[in-house]
Amino acid sequence: MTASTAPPSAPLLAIRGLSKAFLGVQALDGVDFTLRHGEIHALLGENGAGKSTLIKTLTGVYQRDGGTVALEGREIAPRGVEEAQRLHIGTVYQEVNLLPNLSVAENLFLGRQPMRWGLVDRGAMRRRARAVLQPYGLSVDVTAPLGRFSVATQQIIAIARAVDMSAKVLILDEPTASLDAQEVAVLFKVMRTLRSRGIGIVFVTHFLDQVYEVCDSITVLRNGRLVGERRTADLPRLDLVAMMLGRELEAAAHRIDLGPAELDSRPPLASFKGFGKARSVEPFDLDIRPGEVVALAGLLGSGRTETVRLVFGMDRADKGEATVDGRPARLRGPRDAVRLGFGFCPEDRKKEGIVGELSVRENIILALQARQGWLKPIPRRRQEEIADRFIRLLDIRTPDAERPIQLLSGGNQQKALLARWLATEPRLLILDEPTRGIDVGAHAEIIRLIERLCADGMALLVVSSELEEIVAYSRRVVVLRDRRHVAELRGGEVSVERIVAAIASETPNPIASETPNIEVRQ
Amino acid sequence: MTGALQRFLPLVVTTAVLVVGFLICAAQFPNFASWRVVANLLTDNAFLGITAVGMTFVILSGGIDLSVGAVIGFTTVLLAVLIEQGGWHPVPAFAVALIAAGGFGAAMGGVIHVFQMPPFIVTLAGMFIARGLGFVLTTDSVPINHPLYGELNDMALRFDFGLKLTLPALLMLGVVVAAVVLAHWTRFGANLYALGGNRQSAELMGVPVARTTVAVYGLSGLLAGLAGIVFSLYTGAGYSLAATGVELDTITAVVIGGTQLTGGYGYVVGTFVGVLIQGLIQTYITFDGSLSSWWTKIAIGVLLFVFILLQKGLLVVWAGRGGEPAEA
Amino acid sequence: ADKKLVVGFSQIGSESGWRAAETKTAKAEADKRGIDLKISDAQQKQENQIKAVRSFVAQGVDAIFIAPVVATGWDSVLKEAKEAKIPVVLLDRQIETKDPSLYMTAVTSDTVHEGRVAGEWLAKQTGGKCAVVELQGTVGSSPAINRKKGFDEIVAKNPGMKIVRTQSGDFTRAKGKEVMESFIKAENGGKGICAVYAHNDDMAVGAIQAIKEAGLKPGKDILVVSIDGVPDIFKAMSEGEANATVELTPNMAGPAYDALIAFKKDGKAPPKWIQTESALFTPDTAKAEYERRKDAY
Amino acid sequence: MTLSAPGPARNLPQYGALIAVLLANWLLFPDFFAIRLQDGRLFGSLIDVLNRGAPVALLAVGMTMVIATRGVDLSVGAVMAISGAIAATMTGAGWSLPAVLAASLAAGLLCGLWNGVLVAVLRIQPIIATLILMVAGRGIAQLVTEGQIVTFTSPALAFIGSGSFLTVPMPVVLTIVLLAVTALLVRATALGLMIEAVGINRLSSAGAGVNTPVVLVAVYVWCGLCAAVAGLIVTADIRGADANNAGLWLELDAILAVVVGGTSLLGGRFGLVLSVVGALIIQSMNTGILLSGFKPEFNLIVKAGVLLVVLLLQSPTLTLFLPRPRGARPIGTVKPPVAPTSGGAKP
Ligand SMILES: Nc1ncnc2c1ncn2[C@@H]1O[C@H](COP(=O)(O)OP(=O)(O)OP(=O)(O)O)[C@@H](O)[C@H]1O
Ligand SMILES: Nc1ncnc2c1ncn2[C@@H]1O[C@H](COP(=O)(O)OP(=O)(O)OP(=O)(O)O)[C@@H](O)[C@H]1O
Ligand SMILES: [Mg+2]
Ligand SMILES: [Mg+2]
Repeated sequence: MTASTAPPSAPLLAIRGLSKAFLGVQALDGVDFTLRHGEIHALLGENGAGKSTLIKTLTGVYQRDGGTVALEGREIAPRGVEEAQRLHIGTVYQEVNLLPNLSVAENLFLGRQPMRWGLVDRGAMRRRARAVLQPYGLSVDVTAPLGRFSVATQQIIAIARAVDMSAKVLILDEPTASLDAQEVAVLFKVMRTLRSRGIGIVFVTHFLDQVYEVCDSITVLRNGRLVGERRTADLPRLDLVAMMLGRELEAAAHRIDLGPAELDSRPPLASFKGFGKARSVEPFDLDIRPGEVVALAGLLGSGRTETVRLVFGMDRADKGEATVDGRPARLRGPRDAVRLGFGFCPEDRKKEGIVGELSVRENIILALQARQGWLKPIPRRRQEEIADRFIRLLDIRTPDAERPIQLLSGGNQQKALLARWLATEPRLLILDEPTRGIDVGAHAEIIRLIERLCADGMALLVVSSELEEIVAYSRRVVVLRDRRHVAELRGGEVSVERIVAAIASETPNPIASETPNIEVRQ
Repeated sequence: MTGALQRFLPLVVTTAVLVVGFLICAAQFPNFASWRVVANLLTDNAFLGITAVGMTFVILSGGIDLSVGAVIGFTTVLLAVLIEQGGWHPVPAFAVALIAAGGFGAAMGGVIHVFQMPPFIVTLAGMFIARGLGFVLTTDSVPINHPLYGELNDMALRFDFGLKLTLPALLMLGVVVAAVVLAHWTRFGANLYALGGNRQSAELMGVPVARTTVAVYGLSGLLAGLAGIVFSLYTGAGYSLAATGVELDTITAVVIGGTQLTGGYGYVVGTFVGVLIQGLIQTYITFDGSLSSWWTKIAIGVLLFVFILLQKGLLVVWAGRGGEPAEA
Repeated sequence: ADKKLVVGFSQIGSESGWRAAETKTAKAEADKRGIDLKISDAQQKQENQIKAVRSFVAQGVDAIFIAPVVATGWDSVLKEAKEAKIPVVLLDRQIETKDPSLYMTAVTSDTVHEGRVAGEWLAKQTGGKCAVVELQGTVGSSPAINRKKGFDEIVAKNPGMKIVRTQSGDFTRAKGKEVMESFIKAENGGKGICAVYAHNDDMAVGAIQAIKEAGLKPGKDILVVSIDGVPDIFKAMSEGEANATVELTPNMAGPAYDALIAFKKDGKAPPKWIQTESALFTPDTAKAEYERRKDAY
Repeated sequence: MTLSAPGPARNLPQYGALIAVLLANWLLFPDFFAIRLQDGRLFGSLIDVLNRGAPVALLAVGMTMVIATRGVDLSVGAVMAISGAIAATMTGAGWSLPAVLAASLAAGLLCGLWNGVLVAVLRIQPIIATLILMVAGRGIAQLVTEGQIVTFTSPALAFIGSGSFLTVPMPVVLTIVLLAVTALLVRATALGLMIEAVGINRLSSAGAGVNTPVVLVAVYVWCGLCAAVAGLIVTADIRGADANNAGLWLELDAILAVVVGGTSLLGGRFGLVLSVVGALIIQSMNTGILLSGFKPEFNLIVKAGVLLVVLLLQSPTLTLFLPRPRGARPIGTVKPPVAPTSGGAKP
């Protein structure tokens, strides 16, 4: 099933001894990596292991400190993305790096627009854009600005762009982080087609299932060093995890088993009646009790994110009412929510989560400080204590707490955000795609942490595309479709099959048409 | 609402504001609703419009260019010195002026990119330098008496119904049309929007950041130079203090025209309308003629405020809710 | 014609007290004669003045007054006014043009002459021996250029006179004071300075304060001569802190109206230049002059 | 970047530039550092630098925080004119000094509030929001003075401009006091952190519960107050309110001072003291030009040249070539090199 073209003697891509250091961090230390024609090659490692750095150094975003890269036997040293693209290397970087202000079509063809008579042929560009997106089952209005679409849609568009450009090498850095099962399946189909054409694919992910589903070989990094390269078939899962972590994974967390009766008897912490917003989510009822984990499941664009944004006051509901502790609550903005003891890790961490240039410490204490008000500053010593505690607790990989958070790897930023809210000891924590980009080790730890907190009475509202994850820790699942809450599964009913069934009923072609919404999130 | 209409909404709103403003003026003053006033609006604001087009590009790319007014002033002086004192023919003088202005802009773009310095500061220094060079050439105001100037000034396109488009007005219209094409039908235009949308992402998508930055400031300089030529035609003189404060006027026009100062969103046509709105405010005040210096300033401020509110208000009404891209 | 005359006046701005007084007087004189005066304030920009003139033409006024911010660049817009048969009067500054028929008359003083008057007074006062520091107006502005030119002529004639330092004080008090402070320091604590010549009174008033704060006596240790004749300089003179000023009358519009009315009545063209007086004032009359002026401003 | 480099080392470019400009002045004018006592007040070119630099330094203090929130306040010059006009007119009308000061400062606060509301509530882009007051404010100031230079003789008000406290000129004293109060206000509370957070990412900050509108309004109000104090100083200094010229174009100087001081125009980390140092660099340059005896035609070119050199020394690109303590904060770039320039910029 691999390469149909005659395999040339040299590997497609040969990286030898690649090194890259940042201020105080050796992000890559003499790493070797080999990509063959017609191969899907997983690049794995913990958060901060250096995967993204490898990719950026390879494609000329960063200038390397040492080492060589050969493409089909010829040495290359691209000095920028543009040059890498000319060498037929297409890349999807970790954070979706598209331009929200340009239309979908413009994003797809930026720098290589179809031309006619010296001018951009916009008609042809639109037609070709639709064609490029077609294999992904995405029929969006290609003239609408990209920023109007959800993160997932943007990610698919980024993938489509890279695929369309990479005649030789395709690099995907955590492309599946916010995709759901169906979309992942579509992506894999595309990847397999490319592989059969002899294209080499580098694939970074934290989902081991996906690795075993499509990858031919695996390279593992740890702390900027190469741990080893294996054929997927020769590497059992447990060994892979051990390779990544440098230790055995502790026994999987087991779910808390509070009987439904016990939980239901508790008075709800927060309850929402007829809560909704025009053009956003249909009015819904939702009760959240202390100690329970409520999950929202649904397809891309089904309104999960909108629901949790309403609950946190990020968007203002125009219908219905909220009650907290039995008293009517005002939810006119995140500040109200924070005062009520809510916390919220948003889906788009770069845009709405981190405060990039502030240090890890400041990012962690920000919400706590905001709740206390500006007049009561948290003493520096205490800030450091809090930061250090969570850095240890969540295993945030950073040289020290004073490092600007934007210099951390993606997964570690996510952990710092989680720390921001945990530091406020919230009563209700809302997580939108919480484990996005988090490695297996940390994933397990976070789930353990969440369960401990729930045992202490914290309630959790989670949006996740990982149905297994949902099933693993939630006792109640609300299923959304077309921005409507359509079903609720409780206790024993919670299973992947039931969720899928609820999502799928009456939905002919789930991701076929995501229409851009008029609304713009502020 | 369809996507297209929604995207052009700011533009539609701005134009509506212009039309409503014109109707109000016409209702208030006799002689206002005349082709002469319309022609004046175009001719008098030609240099501003041309400069503002360049500024629109710079702002779209996420930058700003404070040097344009000074470049206009310098260009007029350079032309006057070359033609009157150096005995040059205006045409080669125009060429030299355009090259100098464009080169100056490109140099600023180079500094901005290579040294990663904020455009605000680099172009502010550019403004000092351009004014300073003007002073060094001559502090006097120098009349330009070349016959070609007279001929160019008499050139105009006359329409039967009474509209007379002078050369400056035609130049401005031409620049606007060319700019629309440049912005929306060339790769350079797309790169500009990309750069303004998010510099980092643009770079990761392979946009040639260096080249685009240098080119956009070069273009702005070039257009400021062209505006300088128009200005020197308009006044028939060179003067180192000419066009002071034009940078703020152009920025205002660009923003009234619906372009975001943060870059990435906006239209050249909007800027053109913005320039006309500003011209309309001035014409209104002149027609009224009763305002003292200070009331003039207050009135300009208040009208600016009203226009901006009107724009925001209409956007909210028509789009249902703030149709602007979220600021971040 | 019985219809009220409508005059459009393109004023430079209100950058100084003198300018505001000119506008005020223009209005008062218009009211006296029953003229409808439309004023457009150009905020110190020529392009705004040109726009205003073109608007006046579009409006169809009976006459246009211009206080030109700069001497050049008026030909084409004046041609339009001429085509529309609207007479133009220049106030307080002349323009440079090849075609004097473009305007009817100019009511101005002679700014080069003002510089000369100030220089002559100083030469006489010091017996032609004096180290002068000069506070220039805004670089490139025509009064600054001309007032410097006139003064320089006199300096050139007196070998004992020398301009030891010259800098721009932008016609403002604050800058006048700042520049004078540094002059005093640069010239040996002010001991090397015999007189200060300021292109306008405002800068002179600023300079006087700087001299006082340096522990010197303005008007005695350092002579102060300036141009314009605004009330504050008369006050300073009456207190012995300034020595001379050359008046520039703010009533430029009055003579212009008269010429215009005469022209409208019987088509009599006025002379091309109605020159206002550039009278020199010294401390003897300062008190009375101050009282006379303080309300006109 | 804000790695924990030791304070002074991080600020090397600013202090270095200040010292270099002062030394250059000294070379041009040997008596530059000479200071004597004159009427119980320090007197000398160096004192002039501090004294004349005070208004811009004050503006820079307020402007720093506005810029830290990713805004800019173009109206400060006009606010100076308003506060000065009110002070001079009221003093002329016989009001007592406390009433005059209260009214002027209140005017400044009000102007700041207006700007803040436009930016934070109506969400108008700061440049344009404050441009409105920049234009109209000067008109308001002239309305108060009716276009005249309103002079006064009250020694009490004049004291603010030319008096002294322990031989130090009052403008300098006021600047130091306001700088200290401001520093205390932002650094002894959590306000500084919130200002930076809002400037870097308004959405994230709001999401973390920061009261972004209040933070924004607060910085504009404070900036208005600083401008009002600066306006009082220049009015008191010349014993008159020159509504048309007071503070004219000083907003550009203030912005320049902030940027020279190393605060990025794209918001985020700010340094109050460094902004004041920036203001002093600019003023030393101006004073140097005045002392040098160059023709005024060259003022602008000299100024631009010196500025470019000062800024280039801080450029992140040049720091790659120059030995520099680790973590020194380059001005100008805004973001740390998450995605450093590819292409030609690299050595
Ligand atoms: N621009 C930068 N400046 C400084 N340090 C950086 C920069 N980019 C990455 N690092 C550091 O380099 C190390 C490797 O980061 P990298 O982003 O490559 O990790 P990763 O393997 O992609 O992790 P994740 O799975 O979380 O995405 C981390 O310690 C990170 O903090
Ligand atoms: N920033 C945005 N501005 C406007 N509309 C948006 C934005 N983000 C998402 N939408 C739209 O809102 C609708 C609901 O999206 P939402 O993000 O709530 O879905 P979701 O179920 O959370 O799915 P996802 O997995 O994509 O997050 C979608 O149609 C989407 O296109
Ligand atoms: Mg990564
Ligand atoms: Mg979502």
